[in-house]
Amino acid sequence: MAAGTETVLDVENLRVSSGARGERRVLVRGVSLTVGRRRTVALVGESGSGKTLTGLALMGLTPAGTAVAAERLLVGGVDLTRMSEPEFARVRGRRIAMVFQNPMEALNPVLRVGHQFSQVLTRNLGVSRSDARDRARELLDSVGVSDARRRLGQYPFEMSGGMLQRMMIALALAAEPDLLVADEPTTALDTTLQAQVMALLAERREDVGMGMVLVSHDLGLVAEYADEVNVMYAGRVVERAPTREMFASPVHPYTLALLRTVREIASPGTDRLSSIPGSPPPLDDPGSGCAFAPRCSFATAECTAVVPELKGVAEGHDVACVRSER
Amino acid sequence: MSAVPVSVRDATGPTVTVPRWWRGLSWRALVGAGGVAAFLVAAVLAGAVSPYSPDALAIGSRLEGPSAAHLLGTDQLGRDVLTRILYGLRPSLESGFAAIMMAAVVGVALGLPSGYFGSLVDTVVTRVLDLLVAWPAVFLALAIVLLLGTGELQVIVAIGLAEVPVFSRLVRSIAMVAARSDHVVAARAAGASSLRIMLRHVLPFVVTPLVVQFAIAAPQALVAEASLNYLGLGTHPPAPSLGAMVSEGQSFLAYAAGPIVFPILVIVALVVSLTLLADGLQDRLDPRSRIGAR
Amino acid sequence: MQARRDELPPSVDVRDLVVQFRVRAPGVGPRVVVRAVDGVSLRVGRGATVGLVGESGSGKSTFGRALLRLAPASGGSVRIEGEDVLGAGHRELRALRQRAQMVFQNPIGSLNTRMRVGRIVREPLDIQRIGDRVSRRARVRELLDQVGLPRDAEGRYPHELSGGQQQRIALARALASAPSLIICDEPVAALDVSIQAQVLEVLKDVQRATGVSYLFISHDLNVVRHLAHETYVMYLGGVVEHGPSASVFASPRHPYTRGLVAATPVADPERARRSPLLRGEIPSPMEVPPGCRFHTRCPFAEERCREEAPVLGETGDGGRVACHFWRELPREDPRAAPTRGGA
Amino acid sequence: MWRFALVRTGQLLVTLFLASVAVFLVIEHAPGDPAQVQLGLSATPAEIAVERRKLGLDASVMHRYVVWLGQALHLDLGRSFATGLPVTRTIVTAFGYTLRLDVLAIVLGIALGLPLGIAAALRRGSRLDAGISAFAALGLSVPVFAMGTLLILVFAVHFKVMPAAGAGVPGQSVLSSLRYLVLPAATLAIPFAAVLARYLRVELGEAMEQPYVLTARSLGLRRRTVVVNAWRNAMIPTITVMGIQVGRLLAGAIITETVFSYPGIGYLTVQSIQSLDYPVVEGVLLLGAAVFLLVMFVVDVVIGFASPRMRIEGA
Repeated sequence: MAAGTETVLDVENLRVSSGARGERRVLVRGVSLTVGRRRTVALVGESGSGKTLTGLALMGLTPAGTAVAAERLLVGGVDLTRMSEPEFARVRGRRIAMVFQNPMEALNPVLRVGHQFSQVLTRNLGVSRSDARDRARELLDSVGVSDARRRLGQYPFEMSGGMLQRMMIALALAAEPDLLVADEPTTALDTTLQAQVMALLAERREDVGMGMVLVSHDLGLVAEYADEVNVMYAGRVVERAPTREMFASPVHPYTLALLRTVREIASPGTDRLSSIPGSPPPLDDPGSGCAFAPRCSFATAECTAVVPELKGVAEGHDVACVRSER
Repeated sequence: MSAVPVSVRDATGPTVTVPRWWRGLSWRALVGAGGVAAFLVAAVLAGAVSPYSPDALAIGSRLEGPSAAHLLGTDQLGRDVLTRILYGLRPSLESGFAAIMMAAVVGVALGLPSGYFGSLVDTVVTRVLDLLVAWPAVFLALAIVLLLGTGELQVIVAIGLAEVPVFSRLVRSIAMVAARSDHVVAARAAGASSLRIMLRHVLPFVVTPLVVQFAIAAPQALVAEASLNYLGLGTHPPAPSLGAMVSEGQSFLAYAAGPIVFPILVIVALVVSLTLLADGLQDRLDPRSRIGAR
Repeated sequence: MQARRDELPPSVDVRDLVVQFRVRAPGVGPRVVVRAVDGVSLRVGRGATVGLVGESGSGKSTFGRALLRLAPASGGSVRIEGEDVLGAGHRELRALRQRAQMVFQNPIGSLNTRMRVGRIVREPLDIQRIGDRVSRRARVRELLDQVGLPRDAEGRYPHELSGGQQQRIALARALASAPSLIICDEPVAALDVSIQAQVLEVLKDVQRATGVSYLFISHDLNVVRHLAHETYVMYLGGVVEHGPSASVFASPRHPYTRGLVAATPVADPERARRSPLLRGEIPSPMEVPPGCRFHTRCPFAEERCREEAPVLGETGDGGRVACHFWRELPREDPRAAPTRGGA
Repeated sequence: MWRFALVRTGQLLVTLFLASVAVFLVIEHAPGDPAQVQLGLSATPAEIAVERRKLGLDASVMHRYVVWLGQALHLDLGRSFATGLPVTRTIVTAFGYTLRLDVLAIVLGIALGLPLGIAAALRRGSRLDAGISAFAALGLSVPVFAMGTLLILVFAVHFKVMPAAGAGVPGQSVLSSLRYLVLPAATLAIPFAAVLARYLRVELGEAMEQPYVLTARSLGLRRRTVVVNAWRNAMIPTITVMGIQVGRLLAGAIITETVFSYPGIGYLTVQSIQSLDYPVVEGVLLLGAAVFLLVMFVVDVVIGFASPRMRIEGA
């Protein structure tokens, strides 16, 4: 974290588990993050790495039957760990907000968009309904939606995915939150729209002055838009570094292999792709020791014996691998 | 040939052991299954269990309360209520099962091509079914009785016909989705005929929902059977049936409740058992459980 | 080998293919004719991999399906190994379908989950009555080997296997009738990167071993560039650019291709941040703009573009482009093009 | 949307027409000669032949259908064999009774089913949910005739607080006529409420698991707002089911009215069939189909207007 920036998210040892007390299964195993104002921290990983669950846990929105625990969870300096659900609800949309993967499903299909804006604005900004209408138009303008009056009278199914994601961003940022969790915000969109939406998010981040947690499977996206990258595997962060450092000198074998694969696919000259054998373990059963060991070409007996801790290898660069400890 | 590295985990893959069929069935489903089984056994063994004939009159002992000789008492004609209930279970179970079987068979025969081919076939089938749905089931039954007279077979046809649209629509909706899914496109691309695709690539996906629907329809059919018998449209007296017992006993309600209350309890117990079983099956087989409402 | 291949008719030769649907839209309104594919010509030589890229709504998937008459073609011609597909009768079509097969995006959705893997792979052999029981069994083993699936996969159900393995099953099934062409419709889009690489390698291995050709339909430029020898770019039912993959992606001519390339992320924070070159979104296929179909989103559009549809013309270096002004457009790296996005 | 309503109206008319053909054919092929029924068993064949001509039974089937339909459209369905009264008047009187009964049943059913369903959906998996589900399952498991008989047994025979049968005498006070309605209406309302509660529990429960609920929560909306929003989605399918239930009340009425000897349409139907009173049978079957189809039609149109997607894009 660069010195001098104000911290908007400070989470320490976040754990998510599911199931009844007797057979509790741990899904997210101790994630710690710090996000500064006007900074973007990425959580990258493949499907089933626990990255989305981590994002939801920050919002207090994990599915029914799951439990979230953390040593510390501060958003904009406010402690969220001891909040009741109604108290947490007042924080959501005001201090912390979220943008989801599929804009086509994110808004209520039977309510006009304008009505949904009105509900959110009257609640989070404390404005009257008529003021909410004016605010909604300003907000749509800020996310590049023209013809706001007509749009607000429409239903979600009358709009394209790109338009809906802009609407969603406007709603999430209406109360200028301290932190935005963006969960695969462009995955459901076409490539040309991805660039538009990411540019919008970056621009709004500056204007609103918020911090951002970018949850994504796309290393390319992360390389361009994140300041810091956390690579997740089987419910743990296995490597954390400033973006440039991560892409220039990755240390964890998983990060190494992933980056190599992505780059080889992107460069036409490669004759044979060096793929990672096998597939990731189920989130609730990562095996003993390092979860990546069965797929790791450097794995030794030690790897299956102990779970490696995140340890610093350089300024702001932490790795959870026994090899890096020497 | 295989130059692709296959790791240990990849070779084994995430193994999923296919569970024994009852694992995951809730206790409610098991209670339901037990109840249904008990009633089946009782109906089959009616003759062996009971010392009386269902039609044996005993004018001297009419409308008696429960006693050691008559565990559930006697009715207005002095017949043993328990015996009549046991024998009365037979037409209920038979007709109910036969009616749903008929509905399922006709439903598949209509729904499968309707959903798979769509267009004209679908339009014709849908129109025909609309006509069936135009009347509530009892009206349909009344029309059939009007045409064919009263009797068990008529009851079966009436209930079966009323249930056909439910089954057909269910099969149609699944067939429609399946017909557009990639695995059917792949089969077509491989040159498979429509018949082959319907039987091998669509029908297997219908089976589970069909079983669930069968279970949902069973208690409904039973209720319908009892109701038609109550209206006097089913079995001919003096043959025992649960519905008829209630209607016959109603005039004597002021004097003895037994001949009515016991058959009702049996019907309710049977229907509840079937419902529990259906709910259990639905939860087990169909994660997105829905109520089969028509 | 190479010389003989050239003499044979191409795996697939498509001329001016038109696919249109009559859609009742919206709702019970009047029927509208939607031209999902509007006069597309494309050729896949023997043993070649041809990429077909475009966004959703470009008609690329419909095009792929129409080649096997899985979508209704209403004009043009399709020849698989020189034989006419669109005019073929039932029997001939069945035989032709042996020579071209498909692999789909969603692996589990394209497999009949009620069948064991062995039967899934064997089914094309059963349908086409290729070989006897014993030889079919042997062939299934061989196919599973070829796509790198373990032997014991034969007796498993698809859902017991991982996504990458499921896609291998689909590939093995497609290979069963020894086709000359496999149409791959977004075959790796649903897979994680580490699994993508596995499947791409299998595709390449299979091609080396069998000489099968691929029509590789994808929205992922990186994957297409990696795999395809030449690439077609589709927009709203028409081809806007075509050429050797290397030149199409390194120096795109059409503004749309430039936009696509500019929008494709690169895992390198040192490269300049991409800017959204293209405005807005792809219009509905029910409302294809007149003139150049791309003019509504083109940053360089002029009056002529709104009125006159450009034809796909030779660029002189092996490529073709459908743009009136491709020669006059600024030549710098599209990544640096400074255009502000907006809706 | 208007186009949809128009198309749907056309469908309604076609189905009604087909239904009338079906009714006519059923009566046509029913055993028993109306002329014979009219004159009694002692009639000679010659007398029957004369009567047949008088009743118009000697004309072709097509001809008779057209005549019959023409009369039916003029609300002339002939006279009851049993009472000699015009069928239309008999049916209208009976329908009045049934309407009163059904309306009360619907009101009771909604008043009971709606809150139970919502409570169960919002407390899924709780004891309350289990209790409500058990009540609903039981309400659906007890056949209507059994429910009616049990209610009579308890409230009329045992406690003697309600009348066991009939609709009272003409000209009685509203309150006393209401007393006759309570038990049959309750008989119909309980399964109605059970279906409604069960359906709502599933639909609202499912709506609460939709992504838009997660979005609404992420935006900090109050739980009440979130539930109301989800409820608007759940209501659309629920209206359909309620419509079907309303249509089915007519069928339920046949049994309920028989149990309570209540002089409505259902009682009339059973009576007329048992006495082979064909003109009345024709009338009630036609009315049954018309009412049922009309209810379904109204439901479709209501859904059309309630669902924005249908309203804007059509079907």
